[in-house]
Amino acid sequence: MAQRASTASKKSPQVTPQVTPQVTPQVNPPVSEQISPRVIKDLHERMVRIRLFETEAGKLMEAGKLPGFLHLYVGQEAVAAGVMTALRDDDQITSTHRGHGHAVAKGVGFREMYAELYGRVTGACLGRGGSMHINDLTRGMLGANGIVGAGVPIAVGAAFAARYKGEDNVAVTFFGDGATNIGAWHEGANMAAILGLPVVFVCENNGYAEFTPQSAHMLLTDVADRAAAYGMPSVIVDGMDAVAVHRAAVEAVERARRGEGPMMIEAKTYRFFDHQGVKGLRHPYRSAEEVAEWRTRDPIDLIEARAVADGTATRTELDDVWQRTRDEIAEAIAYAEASPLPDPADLLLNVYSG
Amino acid sequence: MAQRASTASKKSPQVTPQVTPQVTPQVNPPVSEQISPRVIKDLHERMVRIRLFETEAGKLMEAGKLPGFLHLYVGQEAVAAGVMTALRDDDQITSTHRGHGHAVAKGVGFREMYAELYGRVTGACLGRGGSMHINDLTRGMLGANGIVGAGVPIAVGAAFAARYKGEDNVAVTFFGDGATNIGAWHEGANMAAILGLPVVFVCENNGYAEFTPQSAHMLLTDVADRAAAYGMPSVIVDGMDAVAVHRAAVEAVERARRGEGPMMIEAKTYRFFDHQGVKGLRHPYRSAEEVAEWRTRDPIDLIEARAVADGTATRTELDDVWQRTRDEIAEAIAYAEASPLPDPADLLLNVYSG
Amino acid sequence: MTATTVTTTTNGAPAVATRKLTYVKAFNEGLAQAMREDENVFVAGEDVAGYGGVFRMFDNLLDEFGPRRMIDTPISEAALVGLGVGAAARGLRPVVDLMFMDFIGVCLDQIVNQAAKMKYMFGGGLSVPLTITTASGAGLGAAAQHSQSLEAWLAHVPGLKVVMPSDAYTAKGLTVSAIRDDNPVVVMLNKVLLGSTGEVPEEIYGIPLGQAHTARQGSDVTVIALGRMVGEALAAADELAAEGVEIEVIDPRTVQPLDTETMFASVRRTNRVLVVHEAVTFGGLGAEIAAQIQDVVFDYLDAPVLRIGAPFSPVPFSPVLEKAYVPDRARIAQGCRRLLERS
Amino acid sequence: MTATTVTTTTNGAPAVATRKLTYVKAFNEGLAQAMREDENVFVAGEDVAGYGGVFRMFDNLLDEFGPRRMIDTPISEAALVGLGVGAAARGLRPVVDLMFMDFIGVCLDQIVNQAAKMKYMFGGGLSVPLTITTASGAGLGAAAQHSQSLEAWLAHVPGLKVVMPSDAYTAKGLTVSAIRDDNPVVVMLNKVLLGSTGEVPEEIYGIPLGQAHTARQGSDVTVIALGRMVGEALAAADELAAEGVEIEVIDPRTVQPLDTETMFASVRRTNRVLVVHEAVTFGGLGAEIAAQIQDVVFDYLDAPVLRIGAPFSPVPFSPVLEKAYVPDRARIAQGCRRLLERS
Ligand SMILES: Cc1ncc(C[n+]2csc(CCOP(=O)(O)OP(=O)(O)O)c2C)c(N)n1
Ligand SMILES: Cc1ncc(C[n+]2csc(CCOP(=O)(O)OP(=O)(O)O)c2C)c(N)n1
Ligand SMILES: [Mg+2]
Ligand SMILES: [Mg+2]
Repeated sequence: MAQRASTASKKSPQVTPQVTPQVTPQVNPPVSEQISPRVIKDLHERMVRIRLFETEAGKLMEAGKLPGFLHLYVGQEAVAAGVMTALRDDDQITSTHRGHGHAVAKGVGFREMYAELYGRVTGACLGRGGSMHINDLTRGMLGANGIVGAGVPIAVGAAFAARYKGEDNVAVTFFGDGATNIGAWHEGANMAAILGLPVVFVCENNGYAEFTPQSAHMLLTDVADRAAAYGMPSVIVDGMDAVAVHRAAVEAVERARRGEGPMMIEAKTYRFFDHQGVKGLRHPYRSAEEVAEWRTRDPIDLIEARAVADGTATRTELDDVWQRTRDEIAEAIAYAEASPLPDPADLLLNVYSG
Repeated sequence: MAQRASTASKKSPQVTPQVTPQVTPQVNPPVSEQISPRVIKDLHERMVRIRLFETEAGKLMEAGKLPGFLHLYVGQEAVAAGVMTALRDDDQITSTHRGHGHAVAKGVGFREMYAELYGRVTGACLGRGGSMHINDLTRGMLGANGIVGAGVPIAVGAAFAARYKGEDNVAVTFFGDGATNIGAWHEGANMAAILGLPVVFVCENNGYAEFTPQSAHMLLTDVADRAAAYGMPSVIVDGMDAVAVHRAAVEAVERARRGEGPMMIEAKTYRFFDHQGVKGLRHPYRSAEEVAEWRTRDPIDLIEARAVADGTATRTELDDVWQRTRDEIAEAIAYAEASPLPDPADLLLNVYSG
Repeated sequence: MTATTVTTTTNGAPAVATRKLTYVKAFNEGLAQAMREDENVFVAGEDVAGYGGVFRMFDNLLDEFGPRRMIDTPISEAALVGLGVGAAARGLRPVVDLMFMDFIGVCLDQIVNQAAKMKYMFGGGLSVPLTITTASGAGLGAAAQHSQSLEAWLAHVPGLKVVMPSDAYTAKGLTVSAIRDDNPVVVMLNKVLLGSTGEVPEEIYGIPLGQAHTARQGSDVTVIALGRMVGEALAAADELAAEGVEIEVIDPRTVQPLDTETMFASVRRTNRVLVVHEAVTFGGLGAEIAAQIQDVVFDYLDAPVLRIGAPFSPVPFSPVLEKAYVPDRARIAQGCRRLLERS
Repeated sequence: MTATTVTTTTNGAPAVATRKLTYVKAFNEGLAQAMREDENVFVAGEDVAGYGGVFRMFDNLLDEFGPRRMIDTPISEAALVGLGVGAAARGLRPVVDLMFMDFIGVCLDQIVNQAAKMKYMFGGGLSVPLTITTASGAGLGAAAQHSQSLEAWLAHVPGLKVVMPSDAYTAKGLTVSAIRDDNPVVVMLNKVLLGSTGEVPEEIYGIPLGQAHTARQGSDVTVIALGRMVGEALAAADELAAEGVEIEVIDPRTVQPLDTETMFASVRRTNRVLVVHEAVTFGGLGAEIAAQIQDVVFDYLDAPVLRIGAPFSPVPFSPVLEKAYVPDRARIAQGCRRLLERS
C-alpha cells in the first residue's frame, strides 16, 4: 500500500530557537466593491479603540501604575475588529490571556476595563480578576482566560446552550497558534464538530507562542490544516486586513447560525509588542527586520489608506475617531484612578452563589 | 477567498447512538510473494498465542476466578502480531486498557501474565497492577494503561530517551479510535512530530469507543487523516491481515529508526467480544450481522488459509502450534493458581525507590 | 435551593412512603426527577445515553428524555467538563459524568481553574450551576487508576461543593440538591455501594448541602465516616454495642461545605472521636476534620482525634491486598476500642 | 542519593565558602551543576531553552548544554510531563518545567496516575527519576489562575515527593537532591522569592529530602512554616523577640515525605504550635500537620494547634485584596500572641 503523504510541509525537526522570521506578511487580497462604508468605519473605530486602549495601558504599566501581567494586543486589531463586526451582541465569545482587544471590540466599556487593570472595585471583575479575566456577560464576552486553550471548550458549551434553548446566537473562540498544541483545544474542536455546534474557531496566528516561533512548535505552515482532523472546513485570511477578516467571519458566523456546524478561520497576524508588557525583549527571539516589516502593514494604516482612497472617510473624519477615543480613554483612566479599591472585608464575596 | 474544504467526509452531526455497522470489512490486498515463510509462521504463532491467552482468560473470568476488569483483544490479533514482528526486543511499546495482545506478542510470558490476572505475587506486577498494568521492562513492554491516551506521551518519552542515548531503538504506541479524541493523544503526536522522534503511532480502529460507534465520536472515516495535523505521514491497512500490518509496520519502524520521525498506521479491525468481559451485551450497540460479518474475516483463519495455500505450512503444523500453545497455557494457569498471594504486610512495597 | 421536600425523622429516615431501591437506581431516579423538574437540566458523558452508563447510572434516560438532553460524547473529558462550564455559564444546568473519579486528572483544569473560580474572578456576574457525577472508591479489583477517592483535592478548592452519598437515600437526595444548587457540585458515588439497597421515597426530594447527618446516636465515641465508610461504621457500631459501647456515627454527606458544628456538638458529648475515609490518610479530609476538632473543642477531648484511612500507597490490585488497604468495620471497631482505652 | 556534600551548621547555614545569590540564580546553579554531574539530566519545557524561562530559571543553560539537553516544547503540558515519564522510565533524569503551578490541572494525570504510580503498579521493575519544577504562590497580582499553592494535592499522592524551597540556599540544595532522587519530585519554587538573596555555597550540594530544618530556635511557640512563609515567620520572630517571646521556626523543606519527628520534638519543648502556609487553610497541609501533632504529642499541647493560611476563596487580583489574602509576619506574630494568651 502506498504511504499517504502528509498534507503538511515536511520540515526537519526543529528544537533550537530560531530568530528568523517565521511569518511573512501576505499580499493584500483584491479590494472588493461590496463592502459597505459603514462596516469600514466600524472596523476602523474598533481598531482605534483597541490600539489606544492598549498603548495607554502599556504606558500605565511602564509608569508602575498597574499590577499584574499585561499581554498587549497591538498589531492584531484587525482580527478582533473583523470578527466582532460580524457578530451580534448576543453572540458569545471566549478569549485568551491576550484578551483586551476582544473585549474592547465586543463593546466592553473602557471604564470598567481600566478600573479592572487598576484593581478597583468598579472594574469589570470588581477588581478580583485583572487583565486575564475581563468579561462582560451583558456583551457576550465570556471572559479572557489565563489558561491556554481553556476558553475553547467553554465556547463549545455556550454554543451548546444556544442550540439547546433554540436560540440562534453563535459562539466564537479566539486562540493563538501556540494554543492549538494543547489538549483542550483538540478536544473542543472535535466536540464542536461531532455535536455540529455553532462555534467559530478563530486562530490568531501571530507566529509565536511566547518566544517560541511556530516552526519550533508545529510542523505545519498553516494552522488551518488542523481543522481537517475534525471534519471542519477552514479558511486562511490576512490578519492585518480587517476587511478580509470581516468577510471570512461573516461567512463562518452565518454558516454556524444556519446550523451547519463549526468552522475555523486562521488569521495571519503579528503582535507589535513583546509577549507580555512593553519593556522590550530579553532575548532577540524576533529580528528587528521582521518586526519592522510587519509594522509596515499596520492594520490601522491599511484600513485608513483604503478608506481615504475609497472615499469612505476623510483624513479629518479618521482623526476625529482618534481624538474622540483619546478623550474617552482619558476620562476612563481618570474614572479608574478615582475609583475606590475593593474592601478586604469583602474578600469572600462571590466565591459561591446563593 | 475560497473556503477550504475539509479533507474529511462531511457527515451531519451525529448525537444519537447508532447500531448500524460503522466499519465494514475490507477486501484483502493482493498476496505479495516477498513475504518470508518465517514471518508468516511467526505472525501465526503470535496470533494463536494471543487468541488462546484471551479466550482462556475469558473463561476464567466467567468462572469467577479473576478479579477486576478484562478487556479482551480477540479479533484484533493481526495488529499486535503484525507490529511486533517488525520490532526488536529492545524496541519499546506503550499499550492501553486492552493490552494483553500487545504483551503476548511482545514476548511477555504466559506465567507472569496469568499470575497477574489472578493477583498472585508471581505476576508481572507482583499482583499489584492486574490486567491494565501488565508490563515487562525486559521485553520493552512499557505497560498497559488504564487511562485512555496516557501511554502516548510516555512512548514519546521513551523514543526521546533512545535518541538522547544514541540508541537506535524505536517506540510504538498503540491506541484505539476513541483515544484519538483525548488531549494527551494530540499533544503526544505533535510533540513526537516537532521533536522528530522515532515513534510509530498505531491506531487500532475497531470502530467503537466502548459502546459509541466511530461515527458518533468523530466526523472522519479514516482516523489516519488526523496525522496530517502534525505533519506526520500515515498509512491505512487492513487490520485483519497480519501480513499487511507487518509490512506497514516494517516501513514505519525502519523509517523511524533511520531518524525520519514519527508515522501513523491505522489498522481497521474489530473486537469479537464485548468492550469488557465476555458476558455479551446489555444493549445491542452492534448488530449481530455486523459481528458475524467481521468474524468471517477472522485474522487467524485468514493467515492459516494463506499459509496452507502458499505451502508455507501444513494444516498439521498449524494445529501443532495451537496444541503447543494450549499446553503452555494450561501449564501457565496451573502455575498461576499454585502461586502464592501477595502478603498484606508488603502493602507499601515499591511505592518509592530507594 | 436546598430545602428538602420530605419530612425526615431525626435519624434521617424519611417519614413518607418509601420502597427499597438500589443506590444506583436511587441516583437514577433523582436525576430523572430533576430533569423533569427543570427543562434546563441535561446530561453529557461517555456512553451515558445509548448505553445508559457503564455503571447503569443513566439507564432509561435516553428513552424518556431523548438525544437532545442525553448526550454521548467522545473521550474528551476536558472538553466535556468545559462544555458543562460554558453551558452552565449560559443558564443551563448541565450534569456531566466522569465515569471513574480517577479520570479527573485529565480535566482538573476545567473543574478547578474554570468552573470553581469563574464566578469569583469574573466579579460575580454569573453562576456555574454544574453538576459533575463520578464513581469513586476501591473494592472492585480495579487497581491504581480506577479506584481512588480524591475528595481531599476537591474540598481544598474554593468555589466547589462536594457530596459523598453513603446510601440509596442520600444518593438520590444529594444528587437532586446538587443539580438544584447554583454552584459547581461534584457528586462522588461509591462503586461498591451501587448495588446496595435502601428505603427511598418516590417523590423528588433534596438533602440540604452542607448539613451532616447523625446516622446513629451514641455517647462513647463519635465516628465521622465518609461515603461508604458510613455503612462500615454502622456495622462496627452493632459490634461494639454488643460489648456495651455506644458510638455515634456522623455522616457529613457534604464534605465541602463541611458541617463541623454537628461534629463539634457530638464531640462535646462523647469526648472521643474517630474519622474514617477510604482515601489515603495523609492529607485526606480526616486531617482537616481532626485539625478543626482539636482547635474548636480541644478542651473536650479525652484522647487525640484518631484517623483511619488508606495507607500511603496506590490502590493495589490483588483482592487480598485491596482488602487490607481499605478501612473496614473491624478496623473502625478496633479504633474505637483504642480510643476508649486511653484515659 | 540524599547525602549532602557540604557540612552544615545546626542552623543550616553552610560552613563552607559562600556568596550571595538570588533564589532563582541558586536554583539555576544547582540545576547546571546537576547537569554537569550527570549526563542523563536534561530539561524540557516551554521557553526554557532559547528564552531561559519566563522567570529566568534556565538562563544560560542553552549556551552551556546545547539544544540536545535543553528542549523547548510546544504548549502541551500533558505531553511534556509524559515525555518526562517515558524518558525517566528509560533511564534518563528529566527535569520538566511547568512554569506556573496552576497549569498542573492540564497534566495532573501524567503526574499522579502515571509518574507517581508506575513503579508501584508495575511491580517495582523501574524507577521514575523525574523532577518537575514550577513556580507557585501569590503576591505578584497574577490573580486566580497564576497564583496558587497546591502542595496539598501533591502531598496526598503516594509515590510523589514535594519540596518547597524557602530561600536561595534551599532552592539550590533541594533542586539538586530532587534531581538525584530516584522518584518523581515536584520542586515548588516561590515566585515572590525569586529575586531574594541568600548565602549559597559554590559547589554542588544536596539537602536531604524529608528532613526538616530548624531555622530559629526558641522555647515559647513552635512555628511550622512552608515555603515563603519561613521568611515571614523569621521576621515575626524578630518582632516577638522584642516583646520577650522566643519562637522556634521549623522549615519542613520537604512536605512529602514530611519530617514530623522534628516537629514533635519541638512541640514537646514549646507546648504550643502554629502552622502557616500560603495555601487555602481548608484541606491544606496545615491540617495534616495539626492532625499528626494532636495525635502524637497530644499530652504536650497547652493549646490547640493553630493554623494560618489563605481564606477560602480564589486568589484575588487587586493588591489590596491579595495582601489581605496571603498570610504575613503580622498575622503570624498575632497568632503566636494568641497561642500564648491561652493558658
Ligand atoms: C496551559 C498553559 N500553559 C502555558 C501557559 C503560559 N502561556 C501563556 S501565553 C502562552 C503562549 C500562547 O501562545 P499563543 O497561543 O500563540 O498566543 P499568543 O500569546 O501568541 O497570543 C503561554 C505558553 C498558560 N497560560 N497556560
Ligand atoms: C481518560 C479516560 N476516559 C475514559 C476512560 C474509560 N474508557 C476505557 S476504554 C474506553 C474506550 C476506548 O476506546 P478506544 O480508544 O477506541 O479503544 P478500544 O476499547 O476500542 O480498544 C473508555 C471510554 C478511560 N479509561 N480513560
Ligand atoms: Mg501566538
Ligand atoms: Mg475502539
